[in-house]
Amino acid sequence: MLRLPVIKLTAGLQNGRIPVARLHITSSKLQQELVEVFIDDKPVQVPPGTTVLQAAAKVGVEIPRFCYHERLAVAGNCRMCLVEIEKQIKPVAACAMPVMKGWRVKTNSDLTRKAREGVMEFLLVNHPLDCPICDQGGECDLQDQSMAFGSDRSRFVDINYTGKRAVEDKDIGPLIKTIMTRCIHCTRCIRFASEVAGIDDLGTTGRGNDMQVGTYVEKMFLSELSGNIIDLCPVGALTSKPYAFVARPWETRRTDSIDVLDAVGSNIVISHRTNEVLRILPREINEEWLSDKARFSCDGLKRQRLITPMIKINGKLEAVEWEDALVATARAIQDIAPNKCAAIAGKLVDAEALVALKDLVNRLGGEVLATEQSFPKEGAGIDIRSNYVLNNTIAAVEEADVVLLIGTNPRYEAPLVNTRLRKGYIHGEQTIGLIGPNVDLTYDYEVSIKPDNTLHLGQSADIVTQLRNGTHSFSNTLKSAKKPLIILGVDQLTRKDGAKILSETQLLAQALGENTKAPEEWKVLNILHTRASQVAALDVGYSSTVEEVKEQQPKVLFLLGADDANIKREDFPNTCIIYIGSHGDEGASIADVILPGAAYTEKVATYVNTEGRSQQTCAAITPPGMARPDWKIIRALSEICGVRLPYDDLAEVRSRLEEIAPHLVRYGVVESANYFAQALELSKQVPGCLSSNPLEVKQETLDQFFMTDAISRASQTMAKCVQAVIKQRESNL
Amino acid sequence: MATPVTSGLKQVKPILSLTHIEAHRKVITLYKTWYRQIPFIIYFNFVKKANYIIPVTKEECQQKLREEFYRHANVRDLRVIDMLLVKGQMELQEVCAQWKPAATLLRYWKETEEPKPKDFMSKFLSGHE
Amino acid sequence: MQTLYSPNTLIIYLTSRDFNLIARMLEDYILQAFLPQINYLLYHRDSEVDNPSIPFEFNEANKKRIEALLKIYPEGHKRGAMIPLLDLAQRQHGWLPISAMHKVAEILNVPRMRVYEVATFYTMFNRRPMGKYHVQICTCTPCWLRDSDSIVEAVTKATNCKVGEMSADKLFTVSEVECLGACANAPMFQVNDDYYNYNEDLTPETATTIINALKKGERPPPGPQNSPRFAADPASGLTSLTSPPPGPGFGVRSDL
Amino acid sequence: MINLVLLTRFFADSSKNIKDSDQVSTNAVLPKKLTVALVPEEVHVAQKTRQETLAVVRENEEAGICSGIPEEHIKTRTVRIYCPAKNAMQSGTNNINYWQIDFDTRERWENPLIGWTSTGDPLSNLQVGFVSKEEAIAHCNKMGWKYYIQKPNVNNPKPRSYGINFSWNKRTRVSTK
Repeated sequence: MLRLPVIKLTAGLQNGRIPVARLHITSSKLQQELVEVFIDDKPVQVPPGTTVLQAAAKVGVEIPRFCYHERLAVAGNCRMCLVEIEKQIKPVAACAMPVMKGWRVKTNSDLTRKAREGVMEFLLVNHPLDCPICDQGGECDLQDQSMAFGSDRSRFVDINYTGKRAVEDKDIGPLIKTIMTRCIHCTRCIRFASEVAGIDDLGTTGRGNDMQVGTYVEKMFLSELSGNIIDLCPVGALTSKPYAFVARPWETRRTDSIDVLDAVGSNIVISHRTNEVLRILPREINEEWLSDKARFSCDGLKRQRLITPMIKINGKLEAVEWEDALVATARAIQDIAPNKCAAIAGKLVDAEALVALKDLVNRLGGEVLATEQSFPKEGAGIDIRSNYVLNNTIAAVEEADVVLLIGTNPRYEAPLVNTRLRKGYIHGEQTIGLIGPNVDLTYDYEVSIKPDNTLHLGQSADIVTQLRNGTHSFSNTLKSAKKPLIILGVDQLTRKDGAKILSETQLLAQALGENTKAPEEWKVLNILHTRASQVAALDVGYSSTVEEVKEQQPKVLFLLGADDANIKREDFPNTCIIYIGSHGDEGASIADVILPGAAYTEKVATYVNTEGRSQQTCAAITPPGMARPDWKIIRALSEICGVRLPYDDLAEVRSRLEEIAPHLVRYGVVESANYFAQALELSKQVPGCLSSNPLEVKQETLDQFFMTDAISRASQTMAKCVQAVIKQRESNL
Repeated sequence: MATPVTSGLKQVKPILSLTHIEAHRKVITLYKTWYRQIPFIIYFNFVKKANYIIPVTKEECQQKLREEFYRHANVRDLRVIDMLLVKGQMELQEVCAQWKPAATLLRYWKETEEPKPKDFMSKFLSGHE
Repeated sequence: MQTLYSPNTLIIYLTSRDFNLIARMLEDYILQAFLPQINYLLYHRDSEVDNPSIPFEFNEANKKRIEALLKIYPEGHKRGAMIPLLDLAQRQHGWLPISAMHKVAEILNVPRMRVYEVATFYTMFNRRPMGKYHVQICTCTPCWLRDSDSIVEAVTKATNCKVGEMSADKLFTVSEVECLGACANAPMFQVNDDYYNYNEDLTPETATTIINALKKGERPPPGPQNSPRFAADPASGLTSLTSPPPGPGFGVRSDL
Repeated sequence: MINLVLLTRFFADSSKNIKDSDQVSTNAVLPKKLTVALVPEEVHVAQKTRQETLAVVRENEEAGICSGIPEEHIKTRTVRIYCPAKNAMQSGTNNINYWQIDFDTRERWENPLIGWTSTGDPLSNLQVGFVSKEEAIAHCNKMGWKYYIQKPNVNNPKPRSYGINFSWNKRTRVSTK
């Protein structure tokens, strides 16, 4: 969008954002090696090897570019970043040229402008003038830069015989719409596909004027990160299919929020208009990437929604008013015997609701608070936090030199963690080993751990023990690592021998941690979660399992958005099931009372991601119909039941959160776990042995990635993706 | 979320008054002006023909005037007092010049919108927020 | 057609006959402009003769060649052998089907797209079925000035095959190409991609003769067809270098 | 300038004009034509002196009550102080390096008349930009709003090099453009 900045700051921005200023740590030793260059006569000290473009960014001078992207390799093919350098005959491409001592770069001289205007003219010769029907219009780099460097009239007169260049559109799947005539061949999408997504399906075919970007064969670009090429495309060649012709960027409001469809807690921007979420974009903290599920499942927020409270009357759910629903619920709860009340929390639940429900159930005399996933209780279990978070933080994953993945498929369980691993693999020469099924992680992992002899060996849990004993071929690699990292999939903890796997992994991590010379903060043991609510639930004390709830046979069972708990009505013949949640899914179908809750775009709520970082969503829109934020429902219910919870507004709930676990309201901060040693001691006492069952992961292929929770199951776009993946699999390309 | 309270003083450009005494005097003056103007606001006038014909008595007006002034009785900030003075002045002008419609003037006595619920349960049942 | 010159603009008065003429010219032009695009699609569409389920395998001789070729390239840069391998595949199969590209990708362990990119970039990789003889007629400026249009006409007539297409008997594929580097002997064409200088100094008649000879399975002698000269010698006899070159020491001071 | 005009009105009001007006006109509180020129010379000088003199006030101002915003919205709303995120769709960063405040979301709906967005929230469209966080905080304090600060994401890209595309024996060489 071309608009004047509200406040345009000059160099030396004060707000801590400063894109490139923090690029280089300038220790006193390095200081001497810095090169001084002058950007528009402003002196700047940069380390040798810095490109002109980055040096200019350091003093707040923005050089126009199309092909350069700071997260991708330098291509240098658009030539838009040409700048004049004093005493150089020709303009140079700022994105690719390293600075030399004493260079005086002129980013706004006549030569520079002329060069940019020339490039722009060539680009526009072959670019259609269809901005009015182009979805990129209003947030298009080409549009913006043509305002600055474009000519007001065209010299293109070839319309009579060859006409304007036109390229056939490609079908690359249900998410990305292509209008290839608009392509300016910046190759950002190709570089993203091969460097970050690890799917080399995009490329350039042909040559010269006939060159086109595409897949050559009729193949879809199916990646769990495919949506990012929409963002990357500086023109409207790649646009979002579900968002096509929906809105213009200036009509929408943007709300910064957090994604909850996986446990990474990616930062997102929700674009919305008239109480409707239109699209979701990433924010820069996740390296500007976002998984397709987080990006495209937002149409699921409009479908299958629970919009009124419902009560089961004569075996049929009827829509009722809030008063009736609350009274009916209260009647069921009335005079409940102690410990006849239980709760199961689902995937997408926020910490506020978890705490409110915990308080309510406790006041009603219940003790059993379960999450859908079960965790071992032997040893330290989940009493010690280091046993269930990704201790080493996501950003540090790429720094590791040897990574051992145990029973996890990060590519689909946490796509943005996987991009970090891939980055480490490509740029840092990371060695990666995997114990588990032979899945495609987009990078090569250690063959010796892959099923080289038998499938059983590669998937068996006792490889962990072998690695510790040094009997496995990979253990030498692990032991010589400077920064080893173990990522344990959370699914493995839910196995019967979960406690044993955890304790074995802890012992291995301990052994490696002692061995290595990694800094003190380096944590070897990491657990990768798949559910956004899980860490917060464990933090506030949801320690029971669904099995325990089944055994207990409570009189009243709260399902707080629990759609994946794998429970049936027959399991609870005499229980009043109260479902609080946003979507009519598994949980709602077996409920006696349904209280409609808000989805994550509709409430200000706290989530804790897999690394233990608490973050809050911001409400972009209001809940549909009579739906209310979940904690308010619980609070209202408590008042009707006569056990009023002592908080009336969000600030008060949050102070209750703070009482239980102070880190929950320290937003944006990773609360690092401690007591590794104690956890280890306790884990040594874990009885039993490892089962011989192979380690399984739930999401092995791409079609299993798209629909994993109530929101994405309600999304039509995600359903189309699954179909597309299956179709692609049948094709032999 | 807490709003830090600082107790320091600072020098600023004044709007109207330099000291609290001066501001106080101006408030009293404004009050008196309003007070004296009330009869002219609500009674029919033969010279100008048109005036507010509204179903309130002089006493009610005076009561309302007191209320409105006492509402800001605890304001201590000099410049805020001045701004309120200016606003009061503007309001007076609007009323005297009859720029303000009678219905709008009547909103001093009755708000047209329904009062919003205050406690948690009624807020919850009535809708969002 | 009358042409008048005004000070600033060229004004052309057209008759209806001219209109037809121009329309035809334009038609040709448009056809020519789009021919390469129509025939050399920059994307793949499955067809009966070209689809990924048709297997492709290098023959034994070529496998040995591949081994030798791969040895040339250092570890980590084996993809450098892509063009030689694609060339081998093309020679073996006559043209380059998609399965051959896949095979090359497999051998070099690169993504298939990287092979497609190379194969589409170079015009000498033919990604469609080709006739036994690929007649490439140069229509670049020098040849065109020496009336290559008549050669095109003669060849298309003799082969019964339009430019850019393959003849029904699968003997010929005729294509117009850019400069083949034999401008001194213009006009010329090249038959098959072994670059032995066939058939320069053509006339429509000699072109027809060559095509007919090829039809019979003969291999007419390459080189200039019409004139007795050798290769690119001047047509009217040598104007320089007519005498034997002087030996060493020629023109050098005697005392040296 | 506005202050000056207001002042003149005020001086006129508070003088004996009012008493006169009681007798002659209902509308005499404010003389119809009042210009600076009518103000006596000494008043004019006094005004000037006043404007040059500084008044002493407390540091924490309470400007909220004279902002015209309904009291409910001053007391119940929460302000978010944040740095606007870069639009992921574009590469330009020139218009994001500032701090902004906005309010929590209240209900919005589509107006059936013409399809535009309606809201009952007077602060729905209020977004104010600031050079620094401190200024934003000061403004919120002044207006009496509760606020919280959303930490900006620190962008920390690595230096890029063109030469790395051709580096020897890197895994980048396995598959890349």
